[in-house]
Amino acid sequence: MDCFSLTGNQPVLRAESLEVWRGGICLFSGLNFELHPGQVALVTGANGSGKTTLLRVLAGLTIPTAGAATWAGTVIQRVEGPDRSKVTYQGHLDGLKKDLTVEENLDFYRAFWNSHEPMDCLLEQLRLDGCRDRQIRYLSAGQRRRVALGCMRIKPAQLWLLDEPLTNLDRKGSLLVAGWLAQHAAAGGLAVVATHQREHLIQSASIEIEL
Amino acid sequence: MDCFSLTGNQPVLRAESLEVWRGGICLFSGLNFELHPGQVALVTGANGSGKTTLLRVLAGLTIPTAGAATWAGTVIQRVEGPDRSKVTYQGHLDGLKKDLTVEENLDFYRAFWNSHEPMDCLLEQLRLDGCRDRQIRYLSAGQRRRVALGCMRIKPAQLWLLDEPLTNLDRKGSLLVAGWLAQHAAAGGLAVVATHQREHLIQSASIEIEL
Amino acid sequence: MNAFVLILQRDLRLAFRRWSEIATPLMFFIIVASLFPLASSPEASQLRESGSAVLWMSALLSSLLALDGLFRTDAEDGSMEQLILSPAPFGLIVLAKILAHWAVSGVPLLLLAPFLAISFYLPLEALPTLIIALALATPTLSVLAAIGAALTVTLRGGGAIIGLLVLPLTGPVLIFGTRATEMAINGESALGPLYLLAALAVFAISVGPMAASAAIKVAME
Amino acid sequence: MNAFVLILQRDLRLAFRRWSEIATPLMFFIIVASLFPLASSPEASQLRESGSAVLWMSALLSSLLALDGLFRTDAEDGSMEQLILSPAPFGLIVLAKILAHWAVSGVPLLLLAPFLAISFYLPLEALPTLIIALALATPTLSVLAAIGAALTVTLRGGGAIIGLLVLPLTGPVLIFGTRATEMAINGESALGPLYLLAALAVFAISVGPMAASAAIKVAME
Amino acid sequence: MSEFLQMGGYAAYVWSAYGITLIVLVVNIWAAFRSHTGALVRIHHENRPERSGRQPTVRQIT
Amino acid sequence: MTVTLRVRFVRWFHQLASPPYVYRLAGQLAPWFAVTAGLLLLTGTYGGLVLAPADYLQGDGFRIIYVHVPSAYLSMLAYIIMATSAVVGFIWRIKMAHGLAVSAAPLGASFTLLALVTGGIWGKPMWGTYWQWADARLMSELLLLFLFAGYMVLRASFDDREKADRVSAILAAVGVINIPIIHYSVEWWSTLHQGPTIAKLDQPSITMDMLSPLLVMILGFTIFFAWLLCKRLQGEILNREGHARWVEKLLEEITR
Ligand code: HEM
Ligand SMILES: Nc1ncnc2c1ncn2[C@@H]1O[C@H](COP(=O)(O)OP(=O)(O)OP(=O)(O)O)[C@@H](O)[C@H]1O
Ligand SMILES: Nc1ncnc2c1ncn2[C@@H]1O[C@H](COP(=O)(O)OP(=O)(O)OP(=O)(O)O)[C@@H](O)[C@H]1O
Ligand SMILES: [Mg+2]
Ligand SMILES: [Mg+2]
Repeated sequence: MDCFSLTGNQPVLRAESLEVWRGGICLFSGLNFELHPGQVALVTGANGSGKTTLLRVLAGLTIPTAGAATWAGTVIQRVEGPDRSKVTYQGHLDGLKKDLTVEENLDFYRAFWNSHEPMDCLLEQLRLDGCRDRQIRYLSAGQRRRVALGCMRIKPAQLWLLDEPLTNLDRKGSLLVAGWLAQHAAAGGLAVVATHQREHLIQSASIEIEL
Repeated sequence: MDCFSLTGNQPVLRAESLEVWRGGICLFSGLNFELHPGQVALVTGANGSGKTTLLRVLAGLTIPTAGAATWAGTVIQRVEGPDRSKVTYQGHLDGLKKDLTVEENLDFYRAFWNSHEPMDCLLEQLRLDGCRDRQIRYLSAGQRRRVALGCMRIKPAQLWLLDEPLTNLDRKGSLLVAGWLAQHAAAGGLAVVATHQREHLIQSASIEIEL
Repeated sequence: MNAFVLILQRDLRLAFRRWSEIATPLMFFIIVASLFPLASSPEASQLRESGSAVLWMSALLSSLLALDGLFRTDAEDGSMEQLILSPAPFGLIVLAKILAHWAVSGVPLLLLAPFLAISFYLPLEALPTLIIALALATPTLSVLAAIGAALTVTLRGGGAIIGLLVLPLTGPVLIFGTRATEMAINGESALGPLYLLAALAVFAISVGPMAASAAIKVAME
Repeated sequence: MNAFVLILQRDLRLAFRRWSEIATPLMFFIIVASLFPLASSPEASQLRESGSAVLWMSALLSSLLALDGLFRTDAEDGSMEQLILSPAPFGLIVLAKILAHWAVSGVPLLLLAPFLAISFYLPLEALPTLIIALALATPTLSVLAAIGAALTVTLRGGGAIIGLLVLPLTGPVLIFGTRATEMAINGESALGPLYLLAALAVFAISVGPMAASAAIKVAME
Repeated sequence: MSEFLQMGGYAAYVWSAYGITLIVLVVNIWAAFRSHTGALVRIHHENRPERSGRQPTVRQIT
Repeated sequence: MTVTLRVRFVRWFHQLASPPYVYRLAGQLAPWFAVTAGLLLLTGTYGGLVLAPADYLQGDGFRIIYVHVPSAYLSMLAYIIMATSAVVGFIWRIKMAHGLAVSAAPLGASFTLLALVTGGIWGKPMWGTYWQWADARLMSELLLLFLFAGYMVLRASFDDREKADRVSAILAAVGVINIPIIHYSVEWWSTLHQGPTIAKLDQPSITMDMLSPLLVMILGFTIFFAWLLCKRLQGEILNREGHARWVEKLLEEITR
């Protein structure tokens, strides 16, 4: 992992009295937190408490009802140009093309994010070497999730927004993701991770946001 | 839970040297097991080891390359008529109509399975009372899974085939499913459950099949 | 039987939940049929000549168009597996789905056809034959389209490939249908082709759902 | 620019991966255009009269048909979010997707049109005009269809609704296109309608992708 | 001979029909042989898949 | 007697489902078919072009009949063979039957194309046009071409061969409805196309010296078709069997 060029200790991701309403119900309000480089935030809460919604707000995909999320001082939706490639978002859906092979999917995102990370090592980590030339539609649920995580990992972003990354993963997969998070944090990265498997990720986390 | 009309201790679900090949690779071969009334089998294994495939074979949705799965002596694919309603299958997909409300989806399956279970209590258990009239497309991932489990639960089947039922569920949801399984086994039911969260379900299980 | 009614009910409800889905094939039908005179020269004699052809073509297209999702949505959200695993015969369930589709695409088309026929200056005496022919042909078209949809249920872009598979099968229906219309326009009795249309319909309805259900089961395997 | 090329490349590869998808709109075009004469009376003079109308109608339909999945597949598998979050301007990405679609649906149609025109007994002198008119019209049709697809990206049954939203917009294209063909058939110079078609194309390509990308962003929110 | 070739004025039609028939037959022969030898060559170059029948374990939990 | 016959039949039926047997059988039959087809086609062509007298109405133009009718008839036969064997394969799960269906498809498509082209060429001098849209026989023959194409496209869109076999078998079976329509369309509607000519042998509408080359050509085309069907079937069997032991052995023999 290379270190990100960042100015020391200043907060980089900040939520200022965020509030989101959905269908006449307030999911959360007055949510404030700051995330500094090297910190991982865990978002927990019951089903339907608004974890996914929060992550989408932080990614700039959803506009909050009130308050704002800022990235290095800029309101997230207004982040434009190369700064956008500093954020990566992995939702419940995997963003893979079912008709392309594992390698083609990864290649596409690698070129799309302008990344130069070597792929072989990544595929080995994900234990996908055997499926390299298999189309996504023939993969098992967990294998798909692994490919999606690979696409996420290949983007050289400083802020990771991960929505239940451990879904469908086996034990080794969960350990891999926990390891990645620790590594990312150590290199000065930030992450906001929504999960129901708190026990697997709490070691790498420094903030917990309970919705 | 009512007891199922079954003759004592004889094995009801039996796999005889099952073998499945996919794309030139043997997923598993020589798989033998018997499941008696009141027993729950846990299927574990790494991603892509064939858990989903095994469950589909047991449901009669996939034809094994060799060997056979039998239900009370009949090869599963040949089970016809009312006997089919003795088996329920819940896969990675939820089988819900996104444009119908929670209640409409449940109502449909209730009528479809000829079930007379009361629904209010079920909705309360699943903590879905608030979402009753909300369309599935507006639900969170975990809420959808709860509705799907409700549809599964409403079918008065003796054999449950569940593929990673705990996906996207919060802690209370996992406890609920574990409780259901114990209850089902106590009433003489059978279940085969594929999961990566072994620790949540191992209490209710009596056989573990590791692929 | 219970399953039949339930599926019919559910599919109709889903269709009405998005009313646009019912309105669209109709609008399509109307727009095609009214754009056509715009695109060709507008003389009455000419219009009458191509009128029945346009009517049949757009009936065919609009009944094919809406069909892409008939089984695909069920397959993609996992309901199809539940339907396959039901104790009711799967062919019956498929028949219910086809019937629901016909009710929202075929029936309104039958109701609209006379107005279009008149606007194309078809003779009034030909109307009853035209409507009977359409009433006999649209169920067959729906069944054929359903077979196409079933064959391609797990294929990406199946929507497009359906056309290739189904259009050749619809050839006979179109041949007999237009023949009947033509004979009626010329004032002859069109009983011959109408009988053939009826025979095709009976054959399609009795065999089609079985073929479609077998195709779905294999494709979902 | 990089993103533009990548998306173009990926979409083309996806289309070629299932070569049937490229073949199908074409087959559709051929089948419609050859079934039509079957359904109408067979005299050559007649065929020439409605020939250009049929050509245009089936060009329109086949370019609309393939478009249902243009954005929907991306939206449903989660790639759309990744594309929205990319540093490249989203309008550019949408333009690349439209271009890829046109390359696999519009271009082969242009190549086939002359043969069909000949089989409908259109005069040879009219061919160049016909092809230029189609070349100018199909990109506009693709852009229009893309706007429709964008508006309905998260709605179910969008495939059918696209026709509803977009068909009226295609009116001008069809009018100018058939006018140009007719003038060419009559031996007149068709420059007027061709200029208008070109203007429509320029307008559609410059404004369309922006409109479509805005619609997608709102729909995905 | 030239009378034979002229086919009573129908030369263009008759000879083109027979010519096209010949072409179709020859192409068919070529394609059929290629499909056979092609399969042989493909199999020859492929390496044989190894049969790795993993034996699942079934454990009773007490 | 009947028992031994039945036993023999059952054994034969089982052998027919066994790939190595079929492969060998096809390999043994092919050369015989090739030689017979060649001889028949040569004599038929000579008979048709030279021996047969010119038609009193159509002159020498009628000689196209010797390629048109055999290819038209073969297009239908090929479809029937394809559909039947696909259905047999579907019901009894016989791989070889599916292989036969797959092999028949491209051959059938090419003969359909040939029937269309030769018919069109013949139509120009006879009807004054290459193609007549509204003629039901011409139209249904064109649809037959599309059916063959649809069958092949559908197969190509599946990656799993067995799934492709079973799904495309359903399409092939449904498409059979087109065959009687091709055949009877000329009787149902008086159209441009010729009515039945050969079938009415009792009141010959065609003289014997015209008819016999036609029969020879029809037989020749059929055996030609059988020959190529054997070759294609062999290829298809290899595609399906992959690295079965007997294929490996065969490869060793060939490479040695
Ligand atoms: C594109 C044009 C044509 C097509 C697609 C076509 C198609 C066919 C087909 C499919 C058959 C076989 C019917 C059956 O066995 O049931 C056939 C038979 C035949 N065709 Fe054509 N045909 C065409 C043009 C012509 C022309 C121009 C002639 C002669 C003037 C002709 C003469 C015949 C004859 C004599 C038979 C044998 C009929 C019988 O004995 O049943 N065809 N044609
Ligand atoms: N249009 C709407 N009308 C009513 N409620 C809505 C609407 N859209 C979303 N909601 C509600 O908003 C909440 C969305 O929550 P979100 O998807 O963020 O949950 P989550 O914390 O990610 O849950 P999970 O753990 O299940 O993924 C859900 O409770 C959902 O029912
Ligand atoms: N056509 C194919 N070609 C090659 N491999 C295939 C094909 N179809 C399926 N597979 C492989 O078969 C396996 C299917 O496994 P299955 O979906 O049963 O796994 P699983 O145990 O449920 O995994 P998970 O825990 O990820 O859900 C995967 O390894 C997949 O890659
Ligand atoms: Mg969520
Ligand atoms: Mg699985």
